[in-house]
Amino acid sequence: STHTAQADDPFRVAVVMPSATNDLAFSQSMYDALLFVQEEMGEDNFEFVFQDGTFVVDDAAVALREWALEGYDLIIAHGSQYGAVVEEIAIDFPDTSFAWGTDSDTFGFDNVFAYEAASDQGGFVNGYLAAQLTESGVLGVIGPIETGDAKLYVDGFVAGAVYGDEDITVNVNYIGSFSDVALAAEAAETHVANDADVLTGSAQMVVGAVGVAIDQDEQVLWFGTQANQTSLAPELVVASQVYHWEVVLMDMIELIQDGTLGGESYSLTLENEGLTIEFNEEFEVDEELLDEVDSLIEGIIAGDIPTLMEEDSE
Amino acid sequence: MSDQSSKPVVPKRIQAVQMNGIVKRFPGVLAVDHVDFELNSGEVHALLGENGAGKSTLMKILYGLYNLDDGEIVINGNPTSMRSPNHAIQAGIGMIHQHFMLVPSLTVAENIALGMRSSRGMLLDLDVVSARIRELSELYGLEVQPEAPIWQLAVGEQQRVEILRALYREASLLILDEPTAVLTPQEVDDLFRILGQMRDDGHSLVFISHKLHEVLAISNRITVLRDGRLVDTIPADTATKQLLAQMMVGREVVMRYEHAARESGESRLKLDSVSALSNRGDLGLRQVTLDVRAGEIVGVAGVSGNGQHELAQVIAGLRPSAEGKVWLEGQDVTSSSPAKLNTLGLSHIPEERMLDGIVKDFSVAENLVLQDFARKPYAWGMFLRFGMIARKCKQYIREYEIKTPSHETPTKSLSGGNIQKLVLARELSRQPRVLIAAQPTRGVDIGATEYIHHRLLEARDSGTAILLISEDLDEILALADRIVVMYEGQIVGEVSREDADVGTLGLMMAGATVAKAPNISENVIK
Amino acid sequence: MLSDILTASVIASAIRLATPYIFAGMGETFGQRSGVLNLGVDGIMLLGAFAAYYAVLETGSLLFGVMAALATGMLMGLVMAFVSVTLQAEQGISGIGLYLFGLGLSDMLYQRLVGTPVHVDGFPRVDIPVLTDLPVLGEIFFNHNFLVYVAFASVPLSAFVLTRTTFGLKIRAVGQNPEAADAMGVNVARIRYFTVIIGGAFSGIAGASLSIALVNFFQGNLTAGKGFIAVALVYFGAWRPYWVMAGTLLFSTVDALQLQIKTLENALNLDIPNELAVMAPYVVTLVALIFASKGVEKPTALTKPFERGE
Amino acid sequence: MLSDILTASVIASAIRLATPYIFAGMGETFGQRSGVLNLGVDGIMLLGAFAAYYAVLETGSLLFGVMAALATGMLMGLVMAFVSVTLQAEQGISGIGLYLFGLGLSDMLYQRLVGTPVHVDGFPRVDIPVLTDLPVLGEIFFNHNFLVYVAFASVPLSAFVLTRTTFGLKIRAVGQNPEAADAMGVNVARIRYFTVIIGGAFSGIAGASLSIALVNFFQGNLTAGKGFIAVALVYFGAWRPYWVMAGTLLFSTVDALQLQIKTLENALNLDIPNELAVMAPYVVTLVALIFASKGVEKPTALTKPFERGE
Ligand SMILES: Nc1ncnc2c1ncn2[C@@H]1O[C@H](COP(=O)(O)OP(=O)(O)OP(=O)(O)O)[C@@H](O)[C@H]1O
Ligand SMILES: Nc1ncnc2c1ncn2[C@@H]1O[C@H](COP(=O)(O)OP(=O)(O)OP(=O)(O)O)[C@@H](O)[C@H]1O
Ligand SMILES: [Mg+2]
Ligand SMILES: [Mg+2]
Repeated sequence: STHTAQADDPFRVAVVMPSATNDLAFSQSMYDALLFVQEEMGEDNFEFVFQDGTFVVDDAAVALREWALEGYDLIIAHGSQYGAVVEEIAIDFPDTSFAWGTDSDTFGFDNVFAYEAASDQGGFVNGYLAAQLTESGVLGVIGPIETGDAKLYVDGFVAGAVYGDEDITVNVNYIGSFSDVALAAEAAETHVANDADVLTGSAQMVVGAVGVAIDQDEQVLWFGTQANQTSLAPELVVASQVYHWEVVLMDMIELIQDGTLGGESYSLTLENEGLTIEFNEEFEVDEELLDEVDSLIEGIIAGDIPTLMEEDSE
Repeated sequence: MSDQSSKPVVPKRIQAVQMNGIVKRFPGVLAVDHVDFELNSGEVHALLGENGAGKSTLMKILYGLYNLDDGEIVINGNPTSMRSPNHAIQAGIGMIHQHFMLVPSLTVAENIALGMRSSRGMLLDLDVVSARIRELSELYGLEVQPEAPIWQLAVGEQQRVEILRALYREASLLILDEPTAVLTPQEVDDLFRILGQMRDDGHSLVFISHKLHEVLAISNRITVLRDGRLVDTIPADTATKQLLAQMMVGREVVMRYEHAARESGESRLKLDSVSALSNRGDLGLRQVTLDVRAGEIVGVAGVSGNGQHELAQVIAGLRPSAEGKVWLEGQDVTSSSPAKLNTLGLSHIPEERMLDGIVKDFSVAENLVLQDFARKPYAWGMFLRFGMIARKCKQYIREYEIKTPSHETPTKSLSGGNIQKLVLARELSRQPRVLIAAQPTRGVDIGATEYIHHRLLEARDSGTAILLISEDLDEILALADRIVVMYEGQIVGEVSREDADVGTLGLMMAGATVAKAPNISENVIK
Repeated sequence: MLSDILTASVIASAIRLATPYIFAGMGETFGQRSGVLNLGVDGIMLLGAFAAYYAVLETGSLLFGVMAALATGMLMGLVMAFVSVTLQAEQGISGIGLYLFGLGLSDMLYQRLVGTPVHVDGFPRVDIPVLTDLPVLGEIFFNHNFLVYVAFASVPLSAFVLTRTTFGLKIRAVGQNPEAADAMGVNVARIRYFTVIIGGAFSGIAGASLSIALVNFFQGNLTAGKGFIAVALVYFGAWRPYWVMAGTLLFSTVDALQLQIKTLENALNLDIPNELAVMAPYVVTLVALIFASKGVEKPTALTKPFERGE
Repeated sequence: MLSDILTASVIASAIRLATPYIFAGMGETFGQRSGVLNLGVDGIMLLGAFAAYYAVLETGSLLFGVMAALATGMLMGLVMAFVSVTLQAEQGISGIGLYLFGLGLSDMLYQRLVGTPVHVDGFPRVDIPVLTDLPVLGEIFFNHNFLVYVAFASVPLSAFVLTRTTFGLKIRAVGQNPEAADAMGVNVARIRYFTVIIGGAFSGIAGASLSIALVNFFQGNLTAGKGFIAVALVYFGAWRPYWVMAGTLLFSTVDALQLQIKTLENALNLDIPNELAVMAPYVVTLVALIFASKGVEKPTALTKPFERGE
């Protein structure tokens, strides 16, 4: 197989992802983006293969190397845990373009793209909204492990909540696992027992927490991130921060087709519309509040409102 | 002893059993070859034969543990198939195995209730079972605590549980596979009394043993097997030890040995007031002082459980001594490791040879060098020399007449007697300075026994100092130059070969005064 | 300070978290007591969890959900029994095979038949007239879903069956000395089939207690290895139902405490170093280990296939 | 069609994937052959992986990395030996305790000392003058990092030690009948300490083969249960080094193939149902199971503590 893409060959992308493509979270956000791009470019011009559920890094390493040997045009390692692997393999295949995230480090290679999500921005908006909607004044957050975009989201959420109400209590709980649904459920129970009436969380194990929120007698609200989580709990979800990796993908594809294989580092932001806040249409929110959110987003885009608190950025 | 007022306990379910033309094959072995066997109610029928003759196999077929390849079993005139122990139990057959079939963690009552229908349906009725056990144990004089867990019981007690279980199940035919091999003489007396009572009640009994005097004492008829084939069935009152031995082995067996008096040499093994704890935590061995010289066999007589086991273990380095000193050729070896004792020239034929003597899954060759594989000529540095090991082993197999297909055969597929020979070959071929031989012929047929005795005498004649521990007084009398008697952990007396007679030894073994000396050496019921 | 942390809600939480372990642990206790180590518990839990979830999703009936989990569990138990008892395969290996099978199949079925997470209405919290309203005890003990009660009720039931019934006696005998049990007319293979199938049913319901009671969702590897921990807890509890339950509660209390500590850390400005929370379960495990595991009556025939001479 | 799938690169992949299993499996073989089941392998691997990673991160020296992994592994082996041989704790429980300990400690140390993933320069691929350039064989066999070669070299070495040396004979005797071995003058406890510590060293290096050779970074639970699979593979290979290796390669080939099949499926429009790919490892496991596990010579004293005079 040859590396040089003929004009009439389709653009071929291969992706490895840590969880299922329909997890309503991190992996789905990439999968949806790939489908979007395929729609956009047409099936004849864009092909992709993927391997999902690859949380084990060395399984991913094998897949990445295989794909590199097969001459894919762009190989994406969708997960911050894959960085070291990408760094190692990218050296061996200087003519292949790699992309990985979420991170900003291209290792100084000109065949590696990096992408991340400024998930603190959407987190900030969600946190602000949560502070307005809570009646108990207590919010609960369920995180997996304190790294990557999950940490950014959680930190942004806390900052936004405090920005909305200085006296608010935000209880944060990292359960130490991306997969333990039952523990996530129990963390939600713990939050509720400590009076939280608004919950949020990041990563694929949060379905457990959503389930608990649904089962409460008193209404408990939910804020989503990474993908639109409205379908999980149509009654409780207020809004979700949604990742639109297609913004990044389209740009990378263009660069690659023009001969630039990497070196660029991307970030999804509210500004470039890689991040959007999608409201649940079933859930009634005051017009007034929606206006506040709009101006909040403008402020964030303009850089007037910092989305991380001082101590967090240390 | 039996209480006449108790209700009769034996349903006469089995009047007669015939096993006709029984054949059983195992891979590579024709274990039972067209054997006919017959048993009537109210008789004790002994089964005799060398190790591996097929005794246990024949009886396991009757008990439904093995399916027969050919032949038929006829009970009370009806051909009956015994496809599992359940069928046998239903038919009224009980069996006490060579290795007891008890669950150690369960109590006596639980073991007896196991597999029985409960009077309360699905729920256990242990109180009912216990009450019945007490009744039965009174009736037969079988003392047993229904609530005691099996693992706490001594072997003799465990056997009583097995017998009680058969009685409980109202078995009218009871098979006993080498029931006396592990019993003390008193326990054997007890057992024979119970068996006699059972026979008188109309039970049929099959009795397997290697001890001819026992067989002669208890049975009505005797069947002898050799190499899986029936030799003959004869009435007990026409049989003699000599005749039986000849039928079993197929040749004449001489149980008399050349025992040339011999000057004993220097002191090899010395014990000075040695005491040691038993497993129970009491002093199983108390203040034993002993001296074994080059070229002599010192026999240790005594009823089992009187410290012989501890004595052997302390000397072999397998049990720490609580006080006193052990000397090997003048060197203090008190509480030395078995490894060190090995290098100093001590050999040990352990009592529980399947447990302590061999590694069952190892080949014959590996077991033959188990002690010396790390030394010349079997090893070269840390590397094993397989050629040399094979050569040596073939030599031992030949010399000691170990029946095995090859030196690479897994040891577990050898018969008990041959495993014993293997251990003997290993220990004697090292030309040990001192040999501890504990029950060297227990469970071994008479042919092999004769052979082992010759070997021990040979070793003695070549200068080895031998401590022979045995419960078999005949064995001690045949081999030992001097005899010490143990009772309750102590040495209570010593006699020389010339002065020894069964009567005095028996008295000393009982630790009793002359006046109330019981007759220990003859396990005879009238 | 401890009372700040060890609140009623923590204990309630521990009880909920213990539920799947208790179900799986009781089932595994039966199997191991009879001499069969089933390492496939986690795989059976996953299939049971999916079966229950899917049944409830399709029919809306919790009864069907429970029945689906039981049936699936028993079927998997039958497979394990066949492989380990009849084929006499090495139990460690067959268990792992079963686990991988359950892991793969449950995920595949989920992807095929459902795809994206949908919430089901699982077992609701039961309100027990007077008891639920009791001040503290109400929250701790009488505010759970139905399966939580079933799980805890299964403990004395299991203990009773094992110690007081003829079936239990046979199980223990078969696990300790199958030769002896066989010689006494006990059908060793049949008893082991029973216990392993019972174990499967328990594992299936353990899965259901996650998917249609605790989280009311399904996703691939929902159990996250809980089945393996249940097996460890059976060792830990030395094959005795009450001890297994005690060990499980110890374990789940530490988990619940950790959640509580992490939650309250910044809120109450508690001064608990995070390491303490992280290390707590291991320290507890090790200490309990030293106290618990010596002198235990292990089923001596565990993992040993039984075959009569011929 | 098979040749489309079973390409040189798949085989090379399988060899790389097999590396940690082979290390851990050889170590576990030593322990089990002597009668000690160490279920803590995965925990030791994690600590070894972290130690190696951290040493390389701090010093830049691969030698220090390997030494750190070995030392950590041996230390953990010593702990396991102490608990299971000297304290005679139930091996199943102590192993799980060790696993949880290693899992928690490695993650905590990583969070404390490193925090976010940093790449280290691990073992590079070795270029062997002529061999690496061989057409197909070069890619398959002579294009790996140093530790891959060490792992495969350890197989004949382990087999040799177990069958041809006096130490090996002692190990086997101790695993089969510790009473007899003791009576024959073998120091049972010492042999078991040796094997468990050797096993620890192997597990440590197994972890290092992940963190400083295969992926070159660390994260919590990096091993993802590989240690447990290694234990299963030891059973699978019936305690014989070559068989363990063969089982491992079978397993890792299926893994590598699965990656390949999924990729080819959409790329080449091959008509392989996804289910086939998903189920392949289980089918292989089950089939191999039926062939491999009957009539195996298991160390009969496995999991049994030994105490003289009982
Ligand atoms: N389960 C078995 N599998 C294979 N061979 C067996 C089995 N049981 C017995 N054998 C073989 O059958 C033959 C007869 O054995 P059996 O146990 O009946 O002898 P025995 O007369 O009871 O001897 P002993 O006096 O030593 O108890 C022997 O060669 C033995 O090796
Ligand atoms: N492991 C043990 N723990 C506690 N008590 C034991 C243990 N083993 C044996 N015993 C006690 O010791 C007594 C004797 O047991 P043992 O079987 O050693 O008898 P023995 O008289 O030495 O028999 P033998 O003649 O076979 O040597 C038993 O009745 C039991 O109460
Ligand atoms: Mg016999
Ligand atoms: Mg004794």
